[in-house]
Amino acid sequence: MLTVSHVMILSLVLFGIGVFGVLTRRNILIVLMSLELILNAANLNFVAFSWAHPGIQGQVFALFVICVAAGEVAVGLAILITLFRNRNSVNIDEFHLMKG
Amino acid sequence: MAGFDPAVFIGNLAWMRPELLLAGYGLALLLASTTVPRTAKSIGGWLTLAVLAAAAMLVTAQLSAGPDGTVAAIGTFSDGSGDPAFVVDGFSIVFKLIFLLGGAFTVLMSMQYPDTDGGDSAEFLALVVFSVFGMMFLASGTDLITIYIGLETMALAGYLLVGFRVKEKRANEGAVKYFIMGALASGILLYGISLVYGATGSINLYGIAAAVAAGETGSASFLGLGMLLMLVGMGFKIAAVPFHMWAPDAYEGATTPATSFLATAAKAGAFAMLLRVFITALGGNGADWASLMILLAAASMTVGNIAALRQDNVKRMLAFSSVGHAGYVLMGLIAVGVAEGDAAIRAHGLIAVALYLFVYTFATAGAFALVALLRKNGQPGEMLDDFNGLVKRHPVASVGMLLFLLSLAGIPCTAGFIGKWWLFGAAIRVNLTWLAVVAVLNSVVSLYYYARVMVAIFIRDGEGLAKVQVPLPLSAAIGAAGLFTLLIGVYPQPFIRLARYAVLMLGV
Amino acid sequence: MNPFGDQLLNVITFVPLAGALVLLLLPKEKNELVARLATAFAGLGVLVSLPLWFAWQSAPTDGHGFRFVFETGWIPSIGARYIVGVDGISMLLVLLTTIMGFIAILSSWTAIQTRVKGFYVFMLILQTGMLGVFVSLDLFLFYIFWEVMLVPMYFIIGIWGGKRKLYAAIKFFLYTLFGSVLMLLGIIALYFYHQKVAGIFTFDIRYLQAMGTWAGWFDLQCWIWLAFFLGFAIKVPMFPFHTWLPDAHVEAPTAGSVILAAVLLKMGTYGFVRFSLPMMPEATKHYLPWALTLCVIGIIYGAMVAMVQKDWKKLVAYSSVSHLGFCMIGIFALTADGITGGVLQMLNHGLATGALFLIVGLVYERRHTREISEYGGLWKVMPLFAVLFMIMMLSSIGMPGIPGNGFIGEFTILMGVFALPQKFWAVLAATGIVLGAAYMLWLYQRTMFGELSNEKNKSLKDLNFRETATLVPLVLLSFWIGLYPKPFFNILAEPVHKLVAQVEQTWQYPEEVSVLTEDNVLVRLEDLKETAPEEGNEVH
Amino acid sequence: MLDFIWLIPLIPLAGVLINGFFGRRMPLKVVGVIACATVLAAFLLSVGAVVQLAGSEPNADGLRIHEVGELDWIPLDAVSVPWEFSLDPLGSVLLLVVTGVGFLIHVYSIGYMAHEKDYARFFTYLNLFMGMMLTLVLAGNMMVMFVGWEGVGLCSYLLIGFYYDKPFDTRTGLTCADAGRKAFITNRIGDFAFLIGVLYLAINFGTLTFSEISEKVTHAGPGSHALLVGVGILLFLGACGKSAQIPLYVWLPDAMAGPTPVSALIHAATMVTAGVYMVARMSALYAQAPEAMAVIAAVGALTAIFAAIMGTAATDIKKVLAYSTVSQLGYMFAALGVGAYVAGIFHLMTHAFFKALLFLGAGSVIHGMNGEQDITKMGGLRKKMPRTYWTFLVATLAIAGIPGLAGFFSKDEILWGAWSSGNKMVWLTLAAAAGVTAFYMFRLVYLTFWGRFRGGDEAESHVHESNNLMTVPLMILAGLAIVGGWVGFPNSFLKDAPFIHSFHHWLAPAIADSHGGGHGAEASHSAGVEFGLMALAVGIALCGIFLALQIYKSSSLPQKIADTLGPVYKLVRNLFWVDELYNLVVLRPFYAVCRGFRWVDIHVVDGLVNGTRNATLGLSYISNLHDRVVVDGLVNLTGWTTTLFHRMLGRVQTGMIQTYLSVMLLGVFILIAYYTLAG
Repeated sequence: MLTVSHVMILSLVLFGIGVFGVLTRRNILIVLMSLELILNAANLNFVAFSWAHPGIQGQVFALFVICVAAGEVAVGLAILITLFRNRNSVNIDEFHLMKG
Repeated sequence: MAGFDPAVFIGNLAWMRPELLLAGYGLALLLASTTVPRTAKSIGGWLTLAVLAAAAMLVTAQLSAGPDGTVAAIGTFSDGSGDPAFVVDGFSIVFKLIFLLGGAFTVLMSMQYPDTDGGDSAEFLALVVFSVFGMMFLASGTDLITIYIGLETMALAGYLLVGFRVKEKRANEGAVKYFIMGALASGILLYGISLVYGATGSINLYGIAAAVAAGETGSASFLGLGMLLMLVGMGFKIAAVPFHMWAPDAYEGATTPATSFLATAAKAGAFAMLLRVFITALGGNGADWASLMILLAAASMTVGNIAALRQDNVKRMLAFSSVGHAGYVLMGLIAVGVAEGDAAIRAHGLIAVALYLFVYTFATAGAFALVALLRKNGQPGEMLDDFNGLVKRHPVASVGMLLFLLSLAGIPCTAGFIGKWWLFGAAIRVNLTWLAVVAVLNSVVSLYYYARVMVAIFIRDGEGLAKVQVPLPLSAAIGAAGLFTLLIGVYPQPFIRLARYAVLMLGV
Repeated sequence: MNPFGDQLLNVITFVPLAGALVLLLLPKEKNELVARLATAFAGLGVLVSLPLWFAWQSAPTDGHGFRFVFETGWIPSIGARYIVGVDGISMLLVLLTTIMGFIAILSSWTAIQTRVKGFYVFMLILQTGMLGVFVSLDLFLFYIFWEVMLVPMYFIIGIWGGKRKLYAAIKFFLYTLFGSVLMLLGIIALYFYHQKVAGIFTFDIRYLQAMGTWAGWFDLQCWIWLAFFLGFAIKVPMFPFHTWLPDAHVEAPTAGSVILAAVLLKMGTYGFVRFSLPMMPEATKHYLPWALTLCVIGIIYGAMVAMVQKDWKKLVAYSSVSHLGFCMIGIFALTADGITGGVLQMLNHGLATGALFLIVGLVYERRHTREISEYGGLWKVMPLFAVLFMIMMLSSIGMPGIPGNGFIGEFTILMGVFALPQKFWAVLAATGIVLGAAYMLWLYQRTMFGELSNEKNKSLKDLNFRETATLVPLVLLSFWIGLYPKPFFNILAEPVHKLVAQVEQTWQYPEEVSVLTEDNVLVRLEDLKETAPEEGNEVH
Repeated sequence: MLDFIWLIPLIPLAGVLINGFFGRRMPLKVVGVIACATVLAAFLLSVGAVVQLAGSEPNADGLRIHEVGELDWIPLDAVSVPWEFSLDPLGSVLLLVVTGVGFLIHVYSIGYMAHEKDYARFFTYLNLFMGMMLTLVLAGNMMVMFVGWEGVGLCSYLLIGFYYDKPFDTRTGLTCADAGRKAFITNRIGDFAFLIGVLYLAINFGTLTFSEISEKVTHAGPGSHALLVGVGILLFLGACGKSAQIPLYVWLPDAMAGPTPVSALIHAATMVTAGVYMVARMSALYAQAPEAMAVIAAVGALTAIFAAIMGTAATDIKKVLAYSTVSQLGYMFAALGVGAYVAGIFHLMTHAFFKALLFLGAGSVIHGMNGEQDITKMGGLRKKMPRTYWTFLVATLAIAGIPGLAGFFSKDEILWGAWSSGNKMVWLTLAAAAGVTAFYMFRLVYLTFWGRFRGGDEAESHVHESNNLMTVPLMILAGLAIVGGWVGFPNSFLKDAPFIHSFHHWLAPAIADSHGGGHGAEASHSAGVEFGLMALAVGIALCGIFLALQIYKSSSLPQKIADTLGPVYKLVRNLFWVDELYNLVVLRPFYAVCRGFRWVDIHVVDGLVNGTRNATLGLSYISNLHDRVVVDGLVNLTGWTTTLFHRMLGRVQTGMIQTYLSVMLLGVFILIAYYTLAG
């Protein structure tokens, strides 16, 4: 029987993979994808908890998150494009003009 | 679904007048940016200013809509379970005024950049307006969905503002850093929200509070972890150590008006969210989160101020200083959390936060206005050396800068002192004397680097640097910021009264 | 006698500020005009402060021993009020401030050649700040003045100072700020504790002093006392918090040094007299041995370090450390004589050391060096200068009769300290008299006596009229205090005896009147709730 | 006139103002006349006051005293000190001596200083000195006295350093200015003790007025005996400084750097006797503190002999006289110490006459020799300067104690006082000192006035007698040196003469009796002993004279004796190395400590401050360079972690943003850890 706990473990794994991806990937596109994973991990939680609790708040929240995530990716890609135009690279470790 | 009544809905919308105004205006700006001829755009800034002023008036009107015309009225939008999802209370009104103020300064400054590196100023203004719009939901939202949407609205506009100079490498880079880290932070925040939801079964702040009070929190560790992750997400937004590392780079990369916007309005927005969520929803667990915030506060003050000591780039320096200031402001929130039973102290803490954000907005926006002032011919004027001998080149602006720096350092006769007095008082009242000591020692440290700017302006010789011409919008910004900084320093009473409305959040 | 009525102190305090504003309007090329106008305003400051002295006896007190009290609301939300008033102690310090401020400005006519307007503006702002410190009867107001004058002083050192001006200026600023902010925490703690017990939020010093009679807050009192101590001791400066002083003095322009020595340092001692002693008598007594030890170390140590200085100004600066140790030990004797002597010595030190810095400034202006070894035999070329220097030096080393003011102070202090059961405090303090003579006479000998061997010194001009005019008032005042100090003793008797009674916790405070109306109290949540909207107002 | 005694010090001070402000613009003569006139006026007023005092009714204690003091000066809680002046017999003696001798020296100075550039400055100082000295003498309480006390010290400082740009002593490398400072500081050390004593008095008796102190200490009771002894010794230490007693005598020989009239006035006749005067003033206190008196007697006697011995080897004419002064002051203190107050004051007076005469004579010699002070370069001046010679000889005979002259009477009275009070050791020391005194004085006379001139022909031709302005005062003083002692004619002779012992009768009421010293009480039953002792003393003196004449008659004998004595001579010649000892034991360590403190101040006290600053800046430096240190470290750390992952996953990736993210995550973990551990 699938319980909330199982879903939670799945979401935690997803979250972990997402964070790990953000931390280790060179390519910003993949970093963006990892970020999506994190959001989806949260979504998974919302939906799962929505089972356990009365009301549909969790599911509604998940829907909102999906929308926002789309917006976020759009913005992210926009920024990425400007960067790529100037630097001809999407490798995250090449951007360290500013430091200190 | 408690039945949808269009009349009630429209009636409720009346409470959203300022938000609606901004949203409508923002959209109009976007449209205009593609259709209106370029020559007419020069009035865009002033128009935006007028709209922001109108929004502020609408917000203030809500304030005086109370039964006896003195205290804020409260309107709520209830969600399905009957708890409000959007409230208009004293707290939200005070913070909205701060956002609008920060936005107005940004607009004033952006008019110094009529070309904004060839970009379209109308888009810039639209982004500012949208971001402010998002913040307003942060201040008013009492439902985590509302808050999350508000946050993302604010943040997405913010990412774009940082990266607005699309041809500038540093801007691109800052935007990417800000975006990736911001996205991660909101992901973490979201995950935290989901855990809290799991623990309490509610995404409404009042619902969560009720569940916590009733002990129906399922696994307490869920709640704790969720709370912690939410704190991390919000800590990122206020740029508290150790989640501050984006701030210097984003501040440096962005155009100065955008930087000012991030440092003032965006920070205030994040604080509004922090206060609202933690006090309203998790007020019962005050001691828990306060103990975490104490760590953040002490670390922010110390790291922020110490890192700022040797910065030669004034924008970066102010970025680190803003990290330190976030630490100071946290003290007010900590006092609210620690003093669970004592209403007077909780009120003190809230007033302190609200007042300080006012004070800080004036001083920081003013300081960035000076940085914007020194930019000319496309050359950034943000290095310390660019300030050399400014007093000879423009005495009034120099005195203004002096006031802002002193205010940031918390020297009396400027607004900063009044703000610090409230914050330190809050810490002392809850017996966190050591934190107050850390704070005051940091304010001494901070004076060291503020003094470096003063030295550059007043003591060093600015041979070879041209006289500064101040365009009208900038002089308005500097003048207003300077005036208020001095005024609050000498006669703070009206502003304390204003900040006092923030306390109404507790009363609901 | 007093044309200003209860506005007198406001007029005194803000005349310099008004002068600064007027100066700001002048074109900056007109250096001469700026200097003269600034001097005129400072002179006006002296004139308007004279009613303090002449109308003193006839002025009514407010029941707490303060005269010329003016009060009005200010920040009701925190209970801070704008209250100014003086008792004998602060009245004398106000007069000292106006006079020394005038002299400092007068002495700068030729010394300051660059950015003249800014200099006088800062001097006048500084003047207002210092006066504000002495006249404030509201702790919040006091603190604002206390810190705000750091800024003009910082710039006076930083812009018009010597070679290491930046270092000295920032050191001065940070060091004193360090003490001040900790004191601020003390003030906050004191304020809230007072509210907790008395139920009213107030910064009114007259009410806060009544805390001295409260029992049961000894531990808190000690902490607050230490916070205040740090703030004041750094300002005084007491050993070992004195190291900012030599740097600041040496690098500051003459006028800055004069003001620093004559007035700024007095703010620290004044703070002890006005706050630490009456508000926290138990803690004062608790820490007394330590405080006295620091005073004695300061006296001897300051003098011995002064002994081997090669820099004229630094020598005088260290002598200040020693002399201020004397003031402080008098105050910490907690006897009427000791405190009277301490306050009197504050004036004397202001006159004498102020004059000594003027004197250094006068030769520095001529020779642009402060190295003692560069001088020698100046008596030959500058006899008038030498005589005035001699008189003020004698004042500084406590010569009785000529002019004798230093002696009056030292003797009074020693008398007060000697009343302590442990006689060794007085004996150790009195060694300062011998040491003081040693380094001062040596300085005098090395600069004024000896052969006029340095070629550059042979063409030095004696003082002109303006320069003489800066020193002569100080000489005359010194003789007055030295030969007939009775008026000063009379003025000091009342506040000092009150203070002693406060420290003994036998002082009867007048019945407290609630000066705060309901509205003035910080925030009462209940009030807010009451006026909060009804349920029906919610929109659904 | 008694009510106006406060005017007496003020008159010379008026002279200070006139000469001080306008002196440089006035003709020299006017300056001198003003200076002398003020002193003369003070003298006449003093005479008038003393005559009136003598005619006034004595009070219950038989004391004629007049006190003036209405004006409050230092009104303290513990003690209120008014500006208070008083005149009693003790003060009147000093008053007349100071104004009288002072006037003569002023007149002399007009001649002596005629060629000086800073003529006005000199007379300003001199008048200031007179004002201060008279304040000291007429003071009605200790504080007013202290004003004069310090004031004369200041004038002494200024006058010693009058030739401030000249070197003075080649042996020690002292300049005139150094000498002045040395005098002042040494005095201050004494004053330090004095002040402590005054504080004790004030705290315990609540008054500083002399008459009231006398009253109170007399009735103080045995409980305060220790206090009184302590105070007595402290006050005496003050006197030691002022009156150049062991251990604080070192300044007086160097004080000879000043112009000679100054040495005569200040360092012989008046100021240096202030200590004696003060101790006599406090006789009531010392009467209750015999231990303190014993100390005084011992110190006085020791000083008398030591200084006399040092005088035998000095070659500077003024230094010989300076040691002589120290020695004679020792006599006075010894007299006070054995309770023979009257004798002490008597000697003070006679000493003022003959020592002033000696100094003025020496000044005349120096003037005649055009500034030469070394007696080894003099000789045979008898013929060239007859007036100087004869007056000098009179003074020498007086100081040597030849019967009939002033010094004989006073010295004899002291010796008798010492003997009759049972202090035989004191007597012995003083008698020996008398012999040494006679020896060095005649050595001086011989080397200066007799024999052949040793300064070369060139110098000899310039030697001349001084003018009348200088010699007339000499002659007047010589007269005083002869007759001045007759007011103290011992009872034992001529029992019925009217002037017999009048000095004693005049002074006695002002002195509190302890042992009843002096001749009056016991003279009748021990006349025989007294005569014997007197003869013995005269004999010792004559031996000294004879020895001096014998030794210095030959030109080689002195050198031979010096060679024979070897180390002893060297010891005396170098003044027992006391200055060097003080230098080594006190001054050098003191300066070393001072320098040490300066080092500490810069490096430790301030070092802590700067250290904090540097540490903070350093911290910022670290965080500033966090790309190199912190971030790089984190990069490496991330690199290391990712390498770890790489091993697992076969991929390595890192970047700057990710460093930031790592920090952020690290923060999250820390928070979680803290939350779980603390919560």
